[in-house]
Amino acid sequence: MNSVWFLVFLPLIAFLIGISFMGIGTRIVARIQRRYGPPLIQPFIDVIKLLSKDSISYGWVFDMGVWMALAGAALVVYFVPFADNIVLSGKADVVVLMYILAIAPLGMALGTAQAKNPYASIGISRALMLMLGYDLPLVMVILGIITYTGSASFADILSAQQGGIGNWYIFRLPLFAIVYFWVMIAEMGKHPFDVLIAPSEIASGPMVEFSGKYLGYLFIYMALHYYAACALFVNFFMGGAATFIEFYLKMFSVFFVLICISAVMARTTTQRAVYMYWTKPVVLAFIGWLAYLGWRIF
Amino acid sequence: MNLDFYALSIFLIGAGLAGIFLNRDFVKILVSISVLESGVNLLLISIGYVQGRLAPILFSQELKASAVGKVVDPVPQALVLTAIVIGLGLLAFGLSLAIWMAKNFETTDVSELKRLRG
Amino acid sequence: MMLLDMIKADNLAFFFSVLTIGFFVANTIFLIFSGIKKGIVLNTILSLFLTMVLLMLYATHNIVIFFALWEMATWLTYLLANNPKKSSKYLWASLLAEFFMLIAVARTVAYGSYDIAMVAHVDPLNLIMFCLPFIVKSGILPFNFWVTDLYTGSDKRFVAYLSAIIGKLGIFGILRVFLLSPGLIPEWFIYTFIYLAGITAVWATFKAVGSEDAIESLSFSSLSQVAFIFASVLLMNKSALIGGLVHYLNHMLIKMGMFMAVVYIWAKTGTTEFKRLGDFVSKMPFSFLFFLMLGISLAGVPPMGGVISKWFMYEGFIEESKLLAVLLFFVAGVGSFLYVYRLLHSIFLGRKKPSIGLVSEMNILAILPLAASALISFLIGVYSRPFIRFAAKALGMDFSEPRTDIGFAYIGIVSAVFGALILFAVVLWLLLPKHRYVPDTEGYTAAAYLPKDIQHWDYSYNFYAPVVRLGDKFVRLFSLDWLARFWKEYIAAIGELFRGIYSGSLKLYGFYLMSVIVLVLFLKEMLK
Amino acid sequence: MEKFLVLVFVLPLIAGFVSYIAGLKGNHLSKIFTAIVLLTNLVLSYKIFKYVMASADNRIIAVFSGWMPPLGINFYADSIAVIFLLFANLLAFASLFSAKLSYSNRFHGLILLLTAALNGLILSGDIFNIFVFFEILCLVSFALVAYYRKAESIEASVKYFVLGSIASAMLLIGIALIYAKTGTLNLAQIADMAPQWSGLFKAVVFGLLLVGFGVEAGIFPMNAWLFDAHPAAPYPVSALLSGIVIEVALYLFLRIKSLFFVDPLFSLVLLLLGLVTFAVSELVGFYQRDVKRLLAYSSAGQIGLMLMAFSLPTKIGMFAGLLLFINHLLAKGLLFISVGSMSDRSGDRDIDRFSESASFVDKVAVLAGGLSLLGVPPSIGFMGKVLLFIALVKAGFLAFALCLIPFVVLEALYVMRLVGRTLASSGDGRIECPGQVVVQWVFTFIIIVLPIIVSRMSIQTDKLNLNGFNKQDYLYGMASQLLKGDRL
Repeated sequence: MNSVWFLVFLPLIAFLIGISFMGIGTRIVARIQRRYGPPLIQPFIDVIKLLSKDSISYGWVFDMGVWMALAGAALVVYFVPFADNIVLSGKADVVVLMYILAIAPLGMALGTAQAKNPYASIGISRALMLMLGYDLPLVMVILGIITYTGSASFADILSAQQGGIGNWYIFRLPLFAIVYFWVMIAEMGKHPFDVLIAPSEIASGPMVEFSGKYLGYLFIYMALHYYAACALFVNFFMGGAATFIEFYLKMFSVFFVLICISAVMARTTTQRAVYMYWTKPVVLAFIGWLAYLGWRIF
Repeated sequence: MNLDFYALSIFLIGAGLAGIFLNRDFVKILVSISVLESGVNLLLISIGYVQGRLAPILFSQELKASAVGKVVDPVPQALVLTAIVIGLGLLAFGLSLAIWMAKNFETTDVSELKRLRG
Repeated sequence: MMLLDMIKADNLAFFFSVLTIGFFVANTIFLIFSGIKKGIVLNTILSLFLTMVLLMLYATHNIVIFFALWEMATWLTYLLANNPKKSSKYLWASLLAEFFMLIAVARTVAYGSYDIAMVAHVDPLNLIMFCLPFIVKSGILPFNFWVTDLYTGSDKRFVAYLSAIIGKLGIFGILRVFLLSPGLIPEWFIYTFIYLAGITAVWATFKAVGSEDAIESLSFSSLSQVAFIFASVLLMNKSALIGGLVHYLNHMLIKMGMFMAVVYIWAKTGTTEFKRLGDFVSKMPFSFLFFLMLGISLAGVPPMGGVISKWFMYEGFIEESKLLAVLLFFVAGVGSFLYVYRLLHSIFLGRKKPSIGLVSEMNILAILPLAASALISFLIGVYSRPFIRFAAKALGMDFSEPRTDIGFAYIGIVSAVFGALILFAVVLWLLLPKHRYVPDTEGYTAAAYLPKDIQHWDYSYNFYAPVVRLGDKFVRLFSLDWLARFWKEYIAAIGELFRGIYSGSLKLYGFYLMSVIVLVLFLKEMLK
Repeated sequence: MEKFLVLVFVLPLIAGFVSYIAGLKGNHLSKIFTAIVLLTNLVLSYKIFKYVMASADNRIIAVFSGWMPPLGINFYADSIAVIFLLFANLLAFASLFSAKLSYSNRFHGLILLLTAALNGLILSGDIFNIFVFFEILCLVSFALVAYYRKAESIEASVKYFVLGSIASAMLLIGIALIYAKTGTLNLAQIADMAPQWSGLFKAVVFGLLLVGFGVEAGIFPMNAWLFDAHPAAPYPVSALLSGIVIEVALYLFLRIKSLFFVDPLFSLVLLLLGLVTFAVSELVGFYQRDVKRLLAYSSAGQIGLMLMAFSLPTKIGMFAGLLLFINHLLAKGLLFISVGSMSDRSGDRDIDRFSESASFVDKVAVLAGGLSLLGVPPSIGFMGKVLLFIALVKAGFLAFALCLIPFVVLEALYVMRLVGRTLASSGDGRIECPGQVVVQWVFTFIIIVLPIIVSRMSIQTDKLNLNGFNKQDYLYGMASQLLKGDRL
């Protein structure tokens, strides 16, 4: 599993997993709404179609933004443990990962800025505000986990959860798991918090000016982002996975629960979303801090 | 004997001070200032006064031989001379102030001077 | 000459002196060649004088000279800002603090020594009085009321110097005193000011996010970074200290570069308001590139240097397990994304506004300092070992000591992998079907007819309205305007009371005379 | 050299009347004559300063008409008196030189008499002699304040006159009591007999002398006239009044106090009075719209500081007081001359409009004056401030030092408001009187150069070994070691 060739194709595998989640996800949502939904491989077809079409660009910053988006998303994949392969992610540090996660959105934001379309700018400002909102509970959870396991590297977090279901953090630190799951919905931009794309209000937000291969790049970015979010949850709370299939099933279970929740929710405004993220999950995480870490946090 | 002089000078000083604070008219204040000064001068003189001695006039007949033991203490007398002259100077200036005050304010009532405050 | 060997004698002084000299040279080069004509000579002379004062300040160990130089620096800052109305709050706040420092100096002299190390030996309260000006100068919470006025009101040529060096004098002060008196610092002092610095950082970030002016936004961002460095220096933990110093260097480079670009734009267009600027990238591509690199470094995104220093500081806080404090700084860090993007979007990338005249790229010599700061910051991100050794030497620690050197080498790998991936993305982009560049009027209009005055069709005013609305109560509470108003009325009332003493009536004055004599007679009783 | 001491007093006294008469025809003659006299006076005092500093025991005693001290009157000049003498004559010459040509011969005559009185007061060693010169000083200041004969100056002069005459009466009573007790008028002899006085007698005499000198020195309850008189007087006079007249009165009182009343309780009372003076005048000064009145309040404030510094029994307190005095004289003289002439030119003394016609030299002068007045580091004011705080803390009065802080900041604010308005003004800057420009440039030069001289001479801060002092050389010889290079 951890040969050099595997390392080169890791982003491709992650992309395929991500695309498969998107395909299955759309079908699940359709099924919930009592319709059949598009074929499973529809997103894959979309990406291939987009990459092969002509496109228009607004300047070198527009291009650079898209490159950064793709490279940033791929970079995250390298540093999240894939099944039992933690070649690069072994020494990975969770605090640094927090900042690597920020490269891709920043790239996309730069690209949309040069697109000069007000819808795009509104979309990006909403995305950044939402990020400010959900980062508070996310950081509390990650700090909690780091202090609980005593070290910030993935290797220790994974080894602390080995030995049976009982050892998984989802059971030892349930509060953190709930808060992290709550944050994941916004992180992936799924329904209750998809304010940044918001098709009805701002014409698919940042994506509005992208076409052809630029939109293709962003689709790849979305797919990699889906993969990364689910993989992080699995590594943090479900003790990672020995084999590829076990890893895929665990990730899909997380994705499935998330899709079901987001399919039935209506979109909130940005201000209410940020307000909600600053109050309810923060209180939960703080109780988690007190419960699991005691007085050390002050 | 000196005690009643002291008492008189303290009385005069008191009268002078009271005059300054109670009067509203500037000229009356000037008068009470000179009363105050005379009180102080009297105090100064009475310090040097010795019962039954002569005034310290150097070339008078009685003191031709020697004035030791026969004359009152001359130093305060000298001081009083200068003090009176100074009092005169002050009074002259005060009166010119009163004139100018009358010219500018049409009144010499001190309580009218309220413009400069704070 | 004498000054040079004085600076070399002390590692800490060497670190700060090199940085200050470097900054001054770069800033002066920019100011001279950036075409800002009026008032340059006086500004340069005064800032040269200020730099000399700072160099001596870094080198001295004598408290009386330290106090003299510190007050001279305050007064020079007041003069350089040359906006008496706006910098009066700064003046009286730092003077108030400096007089407490003077009392601490006097007590140490009475104690019998002139050395800074002895300040803490007199008693802990003496140390706190000595450190009060450092807290005021850094703008930590109880003293952050002067920051808004001074930064926005000060002379545009001086604002870079102000935020890069003068705003951070407090950090040097704390380092100088704390490193010389280990173990004598009261615990409660460190705790209170770490949390106050945290709240200041979040408050400053909200102010920066909500501001409509580039200079104001940059100033508040530097206040939040300074608060972060201040807390990490206060923590006295090894990696936090190293992180603090490297971030001092990083922040100086970032603010120097960004302020240069913004001041250049102000010199050309006369305004720094977001809603009246836009689309400078077409005319100033290179300065945008460097500005972008510095912005990324400020936000702490990996390829650039910002992440190294922030990571060390976080590491320090996590080691000391002060989670609540580091949470505040994390929020401030994420907030930096918002105002960095706002700066990039509203100044360089938005739509061109009619009010902007003919603006050309900075001439080669003016852009040199900007390029230098961007490249150095990039170097810190990619290969940071020499910078960390430089900071460690300044603190008198050998480099290998910090437990976490595994972590930071790993960040170098991150940059390398990221470079490779960017290369792959570019190659793929070239191979894919061709794309053509279109002017901005061809944009997608959701089928609506394009308005004639296209340039007004841009979203760059009240950019983060929801978050600003949410944080409004918090920001207004901690900007202490209510305290300033109360204090002004209180002083006015006292003043009115005392003015009554000289009410102009002669009788009253006479009464005062007599009261003195009575007082003295009363004294006789006490004399017996 | 003794002859110079007498000459310094007698020359301006006679010249005063001569210049008045000379000026009856046209006042140019009297102005030139007065300038010459004051210049010679300045040169003489510089010679005396040089001589005293160089002499072994740092003092000269000039005896009048052959009578030895117990009986005759003597002029006594130790190193501190000589410093006061030098700077008094410097300020007198500077303010006259910067006076407008339109001032009449009355003005020149009075200025000369004022200088004579000042020199006499600084040098005299006989207590009644002090009273006589003090009276001359008061009378001449009343006349100078009332120079313009307008409503404002007359009102100020009346109040000053009444308070002044009460004070001089109190002073005379005090002197009478002292003479009754000791039988001599010579300061040194009285000092030797002072310790045997009873508590009551000491308190009464202290009270009388405090009121006597306090009114003229501007100590808190008695300085009400100061805030009306200084703005009402023409600017050279207000420069003189603020710069040297109140300081000489303070110096006299502290000289007598340090000789007769050595109990620590008296210095505590003075310390308190000084703090109250400083506090009240800064607080009220903060709200002044009238520029010259604002400067008057700042003068009263500095007097409070000097009173605190001089009343501390230690050597360093004495030196802090001296530095504060020199700094205040130069800075306040410069400020009053510049601000006074600007407000005369623009015709309005309100803080927003007074500096419409500020020329470049005015701006430089006000900036230099303001900064050195507030004690910005390189200036002497700064050294004075630091030494004052060190002296207060060393003498154990930490509470007083803490109380000082808010008021010093208040003063910094309102003085900088004044300086800021001047710098901000875009006046046309036509220069009315060339002499004034010369004076402003010379004073600014002195303000910049003097700190270097003083710091090199006596206060290497890291070698500041402050030890106690003994009464013998408290006032007589002390300042000389201090300024002749002994490290204090």
